[in-house]
Amino acid sequence: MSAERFNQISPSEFFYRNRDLAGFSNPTRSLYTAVREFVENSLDACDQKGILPDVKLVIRAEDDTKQDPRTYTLTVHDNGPGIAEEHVPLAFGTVLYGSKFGLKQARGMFGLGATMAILYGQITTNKPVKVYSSTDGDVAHSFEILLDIQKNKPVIQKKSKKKVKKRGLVVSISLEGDYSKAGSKIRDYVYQTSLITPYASITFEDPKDNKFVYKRILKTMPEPPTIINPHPHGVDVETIRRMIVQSRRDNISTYADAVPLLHKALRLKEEDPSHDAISERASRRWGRLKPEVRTAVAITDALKCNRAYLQDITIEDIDLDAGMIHYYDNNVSQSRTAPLQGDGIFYSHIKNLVAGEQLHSFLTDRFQRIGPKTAQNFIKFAGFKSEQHIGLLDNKDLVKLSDSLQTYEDFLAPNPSCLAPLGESPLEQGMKKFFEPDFLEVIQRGASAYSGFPFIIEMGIAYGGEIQSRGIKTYRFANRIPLLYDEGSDVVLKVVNDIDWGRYKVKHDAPMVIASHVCSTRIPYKTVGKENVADRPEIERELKLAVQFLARRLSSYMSRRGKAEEAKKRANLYAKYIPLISQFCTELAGRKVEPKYTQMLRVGDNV
Amino acid sequence: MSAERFNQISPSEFFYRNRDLAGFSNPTRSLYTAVREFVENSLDACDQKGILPDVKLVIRAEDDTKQDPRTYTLTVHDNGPGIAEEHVPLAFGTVLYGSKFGLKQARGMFGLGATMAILYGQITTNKPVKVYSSTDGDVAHSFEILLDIQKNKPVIQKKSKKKVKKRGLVVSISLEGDYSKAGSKIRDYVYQTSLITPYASITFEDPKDNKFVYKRILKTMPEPPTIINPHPHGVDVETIRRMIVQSRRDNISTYADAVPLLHKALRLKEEDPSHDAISERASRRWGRLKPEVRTAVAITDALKCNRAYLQDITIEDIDLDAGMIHYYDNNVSQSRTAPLQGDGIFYSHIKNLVAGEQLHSFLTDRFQRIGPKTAQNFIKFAGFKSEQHIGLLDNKDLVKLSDSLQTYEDFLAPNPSCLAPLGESPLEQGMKKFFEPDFLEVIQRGASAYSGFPFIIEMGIAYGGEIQSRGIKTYRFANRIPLLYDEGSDVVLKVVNDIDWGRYKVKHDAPMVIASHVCSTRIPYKTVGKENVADRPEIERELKLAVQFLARRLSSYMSRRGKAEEAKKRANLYAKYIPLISQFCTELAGRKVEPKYTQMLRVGDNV
Amino acid sequence: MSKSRAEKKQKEMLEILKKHGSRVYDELNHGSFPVFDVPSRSVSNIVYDEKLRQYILGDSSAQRSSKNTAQVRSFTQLMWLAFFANRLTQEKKSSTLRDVYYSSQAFAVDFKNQAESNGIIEDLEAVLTKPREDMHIFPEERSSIFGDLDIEYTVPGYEGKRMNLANHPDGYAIGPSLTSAELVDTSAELVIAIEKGGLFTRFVEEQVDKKFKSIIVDTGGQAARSTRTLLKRLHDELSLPVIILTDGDVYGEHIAMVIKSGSANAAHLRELTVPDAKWVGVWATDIERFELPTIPMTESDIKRCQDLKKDPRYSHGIWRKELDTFLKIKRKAELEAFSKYGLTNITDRYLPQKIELARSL
Amino acid sequence: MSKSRAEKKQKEMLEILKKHGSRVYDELNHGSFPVFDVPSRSVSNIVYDEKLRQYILGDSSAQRSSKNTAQVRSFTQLMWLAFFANRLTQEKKSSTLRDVYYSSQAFAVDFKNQAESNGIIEDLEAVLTKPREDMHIFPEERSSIFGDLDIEYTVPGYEGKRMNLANHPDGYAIGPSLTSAELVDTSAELVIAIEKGGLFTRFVEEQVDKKFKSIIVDTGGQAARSTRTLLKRLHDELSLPVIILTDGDVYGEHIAMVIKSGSANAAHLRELTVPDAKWVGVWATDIERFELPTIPMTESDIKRCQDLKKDPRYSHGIWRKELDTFLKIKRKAELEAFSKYGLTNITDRYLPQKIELARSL
Repeated sequence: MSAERFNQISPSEFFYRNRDLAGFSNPTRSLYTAVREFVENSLDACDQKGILPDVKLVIRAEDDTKQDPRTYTLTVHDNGPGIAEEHVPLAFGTVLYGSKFGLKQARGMFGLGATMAILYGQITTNKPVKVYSSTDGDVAHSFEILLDIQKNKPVIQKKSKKKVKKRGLVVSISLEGDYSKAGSKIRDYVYQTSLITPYASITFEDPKDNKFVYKRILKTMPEPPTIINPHPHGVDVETIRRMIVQSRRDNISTYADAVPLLHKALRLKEEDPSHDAISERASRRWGRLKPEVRTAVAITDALKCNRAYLQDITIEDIDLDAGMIHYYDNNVSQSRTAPLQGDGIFYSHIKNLVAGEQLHSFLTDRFQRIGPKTAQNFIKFAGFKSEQHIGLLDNKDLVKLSDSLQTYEDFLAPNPSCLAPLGESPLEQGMKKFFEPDFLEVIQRGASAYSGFPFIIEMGIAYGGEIQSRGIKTYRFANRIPLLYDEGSDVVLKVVNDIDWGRYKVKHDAPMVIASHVCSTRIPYKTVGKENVADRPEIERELKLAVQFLARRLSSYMSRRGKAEEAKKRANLYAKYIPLISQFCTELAGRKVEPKYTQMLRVGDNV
Repeated sequence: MSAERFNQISPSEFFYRNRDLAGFSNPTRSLYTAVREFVENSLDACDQKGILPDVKLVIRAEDDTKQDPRTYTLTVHDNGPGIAEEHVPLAFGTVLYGSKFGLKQARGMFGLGATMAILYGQITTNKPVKVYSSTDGDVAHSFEILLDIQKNKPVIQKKSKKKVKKRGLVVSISLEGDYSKAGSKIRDYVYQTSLITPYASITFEDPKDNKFVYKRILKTMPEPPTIINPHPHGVDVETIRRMIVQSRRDNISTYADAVPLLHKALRLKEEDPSHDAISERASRRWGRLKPEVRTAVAITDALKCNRAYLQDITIEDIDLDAGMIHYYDNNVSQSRTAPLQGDGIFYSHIKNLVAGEQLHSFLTDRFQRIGPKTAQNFIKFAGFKSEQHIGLLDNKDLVKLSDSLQTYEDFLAPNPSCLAPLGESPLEQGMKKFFEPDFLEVIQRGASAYSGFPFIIEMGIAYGGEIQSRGIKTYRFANRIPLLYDEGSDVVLKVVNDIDWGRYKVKHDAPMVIASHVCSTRIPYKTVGKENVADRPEIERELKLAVQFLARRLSSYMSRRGKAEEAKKRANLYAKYIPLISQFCTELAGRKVEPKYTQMLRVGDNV
Repeated sequence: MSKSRAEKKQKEMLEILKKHGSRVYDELNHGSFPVFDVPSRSVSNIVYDEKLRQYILGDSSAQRSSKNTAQVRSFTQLMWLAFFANRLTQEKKSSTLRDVYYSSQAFAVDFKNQAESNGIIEDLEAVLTKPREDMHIFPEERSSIFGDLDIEYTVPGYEGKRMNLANHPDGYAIGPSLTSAELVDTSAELVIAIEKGGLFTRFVEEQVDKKFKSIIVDTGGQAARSTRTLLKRLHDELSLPVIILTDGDVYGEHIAMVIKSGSANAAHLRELTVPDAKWVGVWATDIERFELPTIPMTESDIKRCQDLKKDPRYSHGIWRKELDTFLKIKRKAELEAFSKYGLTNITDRYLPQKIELARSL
Repeated sequence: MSKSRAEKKQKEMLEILKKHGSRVYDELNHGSFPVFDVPSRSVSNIVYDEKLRQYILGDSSAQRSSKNTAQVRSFTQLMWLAFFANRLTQEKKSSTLRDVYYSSQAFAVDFKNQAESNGIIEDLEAVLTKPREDMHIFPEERSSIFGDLDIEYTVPGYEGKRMNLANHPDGYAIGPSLTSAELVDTSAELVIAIEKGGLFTRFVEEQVDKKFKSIIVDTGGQAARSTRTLLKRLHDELSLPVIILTDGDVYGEHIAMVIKSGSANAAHLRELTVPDAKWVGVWATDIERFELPTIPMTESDIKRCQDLKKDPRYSHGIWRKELDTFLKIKRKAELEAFSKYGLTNITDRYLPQKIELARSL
C-alpha cells in the first residue's frame, strides 16, 4: 500500500473563536470530545493498515488536591502505523490537515477533531502536545508542539528520538476537564466502542486508578474500504468544475514524462536544446510526434524556456480567455504566471488540450455507475453531444449538466465497495461475548443508497441470558462510532419504537438488547454534534426490514420456548378451577355428591 | 478617520463542505441568510463612517416560469463608503477576510457571512458575484468574481470602471432559493430592521414586484463605538500570550523610525553605512544613544546588513531560545529567518527588548480598568512582582496570570464605550412612527457586564392606538439585528412572560408591543444560528429592571385613562341597579310607594 | 294474586338455574369440559328490532369453554355467579353489584375489579335472558315515586302489607320492595316520568297528582332499570299511559328514548321498555316557542346529536325533528328554565299543554 | 304543637326579612346608599370553636355597599334574593338552588352562572344567620330514612297528617316535607347513619331497625344539609344517640366528622351539627382486624389524609389514630367488603360489636 498523501486544505483562527462548533464548549464536553477524537484516530489508523488495534487510554489529574474542573493529562497509546517524522508537526499542529478527505468510510471526517483537542488543551493550560511516533518499531521520534493559532502552523518546542521495541503512536495533552461529570459518558463510550470493534483491545485507566479492560474477541478484521469515483447523484456544480480542472491538469501533465526524452524524440544532438531549436525541429516533425511530446514542445515554446527549466516546473493551469499559463517554479518555490501566445500549431495544440476530453469519456472515466451505454443515454437525456469537449462548456452548460446528473434516474445505486461494514460474524461474536444471551441473531442488509451516498445496515438482537436490564435497550453505531446522546430524535430509536413488539411475542419489559450499525460514506447526522442520524426514508426502510427480520427470528424462538411453559400453565389452571366449577354446579343441580372430574385434571398435562 | 485595516485570518474549503454551520442548509434558509448578511454588511459600513444609510434590496426570479426552489438574483445597493478597488477581490472572494475583528460592537462577526452567501450562490448556479464599488462618488469599479474554493482566493472574471454620481456599493449574486417559503421571514426581517435602524431608509422589492419602503424617521445617528483594550475578565491564556508577543513587537518596532537617522545619530558621514561601520561606531557611543537607535544598531549587527536593507524589512519576532530573528523581506515578499549571535552589548540589548515591559506597565497599558493602584493590588493578589518582565514569564506563570485575572474581583465593570446603543430618542421616534400608539415609553439602562463583556439594554413599550394585535407582541433585537426565530427559549421572552402584568393593570389581550435591544461586544447566543439570547443572570436582571420600569409608567397611564371611563361606568351602574334595589326593598318592607332615590342617580356622575 | 306473581318469578328463576347446573354437572361427570353459549353483546350483534321497537341481540353467540385456558377463569366466575344468584333467590335476599364483587372473594373466584364482575353479571343475564333484578341483584341508584297507588309488598316480613304512595309527600324511594310489590289499585289516569328531583318536589307541591290524576316518577336522570321496570308495569298492568318530561337537550331526549325502547347495553333483555311512552318535552322547538333561558351546546352535545342521528330510532318523526332543531339553534334549556316566568309556570301552563298534546298523539 | 313550630319558623323568617327591607328602604329614602354587613366566609375567618365543637365564623365581616361600583351588582342580587325568599316563605313554596338561578332572570338581576347564585345564597344565609332551608330553598340530593318513627306533616295540603316511617321498606326520601315535619313519636333507641344506599337496603332487609331498635338513615355519601338537620332533630328532639357507619377511608371519616361538627363552608350556620354523634366504623384498624379486602390508597387519598391532620378536630383521639393508621397501611376498604364473609356478616357480626362499643364510649 502506498504512503498516505497528506495535503493541507486550510486553517484555524476561526475555530479558536468558535470552538463550540467542534464540541469544545465546556470542560465536561471537551474532555469527552478529546477522548473520542484521539481514540477514533488510533482506530482509523489501524483499520487502514489492517493492524489489529491495541489502544490504551489514560486520564490522570495533574493535581489531585484540586476540585473539578481541573487540569487533566489525557494520553492515548496505539500500535498503529505511526506517522512519519516529517509529517508529525503538520499533522498535530495544523487545523484541517489530515489524510481522510477521500470518498470512503472512516470514523473521522476532516482531521479537525484531534487538532481542536490540542488547541483546546493549549488555550486552557498553555502546554504543548507530546507525540511519540514510531513507524518502524525501532526508532521513535518524540515531539513537543505548540500551535501558532494565528498562523495555523506548528511550533516545535522539543524534538528527540530514541530506540523502542514497538511501532505506534502515543499522543498526550494537558487540558482543563471535568471528569466527575464526563466520567460516565467516557466509560459508556469505551464500552460501546469495544462492542462495535471486537477485533480491538481497548484499555482505559481513569483518574481514580480504575482500569477497564476490553480484550479483543476475534482476530480477523473487516476488509478495508477502497476509494472510488463519485456517484453522479452526489455531485454539485462546484465538484464538476473541479473534476474538469483536474481532467485538464491530468491531460496536460502527461508532458512531464516526455521532457527527458525530448531531444531524442526530436532527433536533436544537444543534451539541453534551447526552445528555439526545439520549436524549429518540432514544427517540421509535428505529424510524427506523440501527443505528450507535442505538449512538452508547446509549453517550451510558450514559456520560451529550455528543457532543463521545463523539468523544474509544474503546470498548474492554462487559462485561454486570459491568455495565461500558471505554473509553479520549484527552484524558487513560487507560483508564477506567463503570457500565452495566440497562434500557430503550438497554440492550437494547447487549445485542444484545454478543450479537454470529450463528454462521453469524461463521464465514463470519472464517475462510478456510468458505462458507455449509460453515458450515451444520459447525454441524450441531458441534451448534450457525446463529442462535446468538457473544457469548453460554459456556465449555463455546467449548471445544466449538474442538474441533469442529479435528476437522471437510471443510474445504478452507488457502489458500496467504499464501505467497511463490520460483518455478521464479528458483530455476532461481539454481542455474544458482551451480553451472553439465550438468543442472538444478527443481519447485514445489502447495500442501499440515499442522495448518491451508499450505506449498509447491520443489526443484532440479543435476548435473555445474562441481560439484566428490563425493556429494550438499543445501542446505536454509525461508522463504528457509538452514538450516545440525543436518543430521542434518532431514526433507529424511531424504527425500534414503531415496531409492534407484541406481535412478535416480546413483552414490554423483555431483557433485550438491539445493536444497530449504519455504515456510509456520509452519515446524515442531524446536528454538528454527530449524535443522531436523520430519518431519511431510504435508511428508515432498511432499518425497518432489518428489525423485522430479527424480530421474526426472535418470535419463533419465543414460540418454541413458550410451548413448554404453556402446558404447565394449563395444568395449573385446571387444577385450580375445575374443582370450583364442580362445587358450584353440585349445589345448583341440587346434588349431594360432586361429579367425577379428577381424570380431567390430567388432561391438562398433555393437551 | 483612518482607512480600514484589512487582514486575512484564514480560509474556506471547510465551509464549502459544512455550509450548514453558517445557515446555508437549504434553499429557504439560504435565501434568508444571504439577505441578512448583505443588508447587515451595508448597515455596518454606513454606521462606521457615520453615513445615514440608504439600502435597497431587490430579489428577482431569473426564470419566472419555473417553480420554487429556483434561481434568484439578489441585489443590495447602499450609499456606504464603498470598498477601495484593491480590496474588493479579497473582501468578496476570500473566506474569513474582513474588517470586523476588533473588540467593539458590530452586527457581523467574522466577515464570514457575505462570502458564504457568494460561495453558496456559486455552487448552486456557478455564476460570479457582481460588485460595483465607488469610494469617491465619481468613479465606480465593477467586478465579476468567482471563488477558487480550494485555494480560498478570488478569480476575477471581468473588471471595468465607469463614471457614477453616487458613492456606495452594489453587490449582486445568483443563488438557488425558495422565496415562497422564505418570503414572510424576509419581509419580517426588513420590517424589524427598519424599526431598530430608524436613521436608515430601506427599500425591498420582492419577486412579485411588491415594493416595501421604509423611509428614515430621523437624521441623527448614534455615536459610533470605539475600539478599546480588553477587560481582564474577558481574556484567556492564548489572548495573553498574543498580547505579550504584540508588546514585544511594538517594543522592537520603534527602531524603524530611527533607521533613516542612523548615520546622523552615529555621526557617520556615509548616506548608507555598512553594518561594520555602524557596529564599530555604536559600540563607542553606546551610552549616548537613544533606545530605538540602539535597537536599530543591534539588528543591523545581528543581520549583518546595511541601513538600506534594514529599511526594507519588518521584524516579526525574535526567539531567544532558538536564537533566531524572524523578519519579512519586502523586496521579495517573503518571510525569512536569520540566526542571532549570542554575546556582546548588542545581544544584551536585544535580550532586554525581548524580556519586554514590566508586568505593572503591561497591565496598565494593555487592559481597561487597570490603573496603577489596581495593578499593584492585583499583582500582590496574584503573587507576582511588579518589576517582573513579561517576556520572561514561563508557561506556569502565564496560566497563573490568566487564572488570577479571571478570578480577581475588584476590577471595575467593563468600559461600555465600545458599545453603540441606539439611544432613547431614536428608539422612541422609531416606535412612534411604526406603531402610532396611545402610550409610548422607552428606557436605556446603564452599562453592565457579564464575564468581562459589557452590555446595555434598551427597551420600549407601546400601547393602544393603531396597534391591532391582541396580546403582548415582543420584538427582540441584538446589536441592531432582529431575532426572528426560536422565540421559546429566549431570555427576553422569559422575562416578559414572568412579569405579572395584572399588577400593572395590563390585560391578557392588551394591544401592546415591546421592543427590546441588547447591545454587547459579545452577545451570548444560545445557538450558532444567532436567533436567541442565553439567560445569563446579569442580562436577565437588567431586562427585568427595564420591563418593570416601563410597566410602572404604563400602569400610571392606564390609571389616568381609567378614571374618566370609571365615572361613566359608575353612572350607568347606578341607573341600572338602584331602581331594582328600590323595587325589592319596597315589597320587603311592605310599603306601597317606592323610596325617593332619583337624586342618588345623579351622584354617580361626579363621584 | 300478589303471592303468585312474585313466587312464580322466583320459581322460574330457580328452575332455569337448576337446569344449567345439572347440565354442567352431567358433563363433568362424563369427563367432558362443560361450555356455555353466551350471546354476543358486541356492537356488531346489536340490532334494532322494528317490531319490538327496541334494540335486541342478534343470533351471534360465543362459546365459553372450561377447556380453553383463556376462558376457564371466566367460565368459573359465571358458574359462581349462577350459584350465588341461586342462594340469593332462595333466601329472597337482595344485593348490589358491589356486594357481588366482594362476595366472590370468599370463594376464590376473585374478580380483578368491579368492571369485570359487572361484565360477568351481564353475561349471565344474556345466558338466562333474565334481568339481574330477578336474581336479586339491584343497582344503588335511587329514584322516587308519588301518587295515588296502592301496592302490596311481597318482600319477607312485609308480605301482604299494603301502602298508598300518596301518603309521603317527599316521595317513596324505588327499591327492591317496591319493584317486587303487587300493584293493586290506583285512581290515576296517567304516569308522568320526570328527569329531576327538584321538579318532582315542585310537582308534588303543586299537587300535579291530584290536578292531573297522575302518578309522578322521578327518574333521577337516566332511568335505572328498576325504575324502567316499574314504569313498564304501571303501563302494562294498570294500563296507564306514560309521558316523559326531560331537560331540553340531547341527553334529555335520549333519556326518553331509553324508557321507550331500551338501551343498547341492555339489548339482551326484553322486559325494560315502554314502547308506548310519549316524550312530551322539553323539546328544542319549545325553547324557541317559550323563549326559555338557554345555555350554548358544548362540542360534546353536538357530537352526541350527530351520533344519535345515525341510530335508526331517531330517523323519523319528533325524534329526528328535535335533533335537527338542536343542531340548528345550538342551544339547550333545562326544565328549571321555566322558573324565569315564576315557579309554578311549568305546572300551571306548560304541563297542561303537553298533557293535552300527549292525549292527541 | 306541630303547627306552632313550623309557623314560628315562618314568622321569624318573615320578620327578619322585613327588618332588613325596611332598613334599606329608609336609607334610600334619605338619599344615602344602603349597605349590608356580610360576615366574611374566607378561610382566615373560619375558626374552630372548642365549646361548640364546630367551625364557626369569626368576627370579621365585609361591608357590601350599593355605592361601590364593584359591589352594586351583587348588592342588588342579595336584595333580590331576600325579596324572592320572602315570597317563597309567604307562599310556603319550596324551590331548589337551580330554580333560584333561573328565577332571577325575570327580574333583570341575572346571575352569570349557578356558582354565582349559590354564593349569594350563602351570603344571605350568613347575613340572616338562617339556613336556606328556612327560606324554602332545598338541595336536590336525596337521602332516605327508615324506621319506627311517627311524623306529622306541616306542608300545605298535609297539615296534621301522620306517617310511620317503617311502612315502606325501600325507605322514605328526605325532602322538604319530612324536614319540616314534627317528630311525634318513636320506639327506637338509636339512629344509625350509613353512607350508602346499598347497605341501607341490606339493613332494612335484615331488620336492623327491629333487631337494634333503630332508625336507619342513608346519607347518600356526604350528608346533605337537610339530612344533617334531620339527624340533629332526631338527636335533640327525641334524645336519640346517633352512630355513623362509613366506608373505611379518609372520605368516610370526614363524612362522619361533618355530621358531628359541620363543614367549613357552612361555618356561618349553627343548626347543622350533632356533636354527640359517634363514628363507629369502618375504621382503619378494623381493616386489619377483620382482614377486609382492600384497595390501595391513591395519591389524592394520601394528600387528603395529610391535609386533615392539620385540622384541629383531627388532632386527638380516634380521629387522629385512624388517620395515622390509614397513612401507615396505605390501603382502604368499603362497607361492602364485609360481603366477603357473607351478605349478612356486617349486620350479624360487625354491627352488634360496634353498637356495643358506641354505648361504652
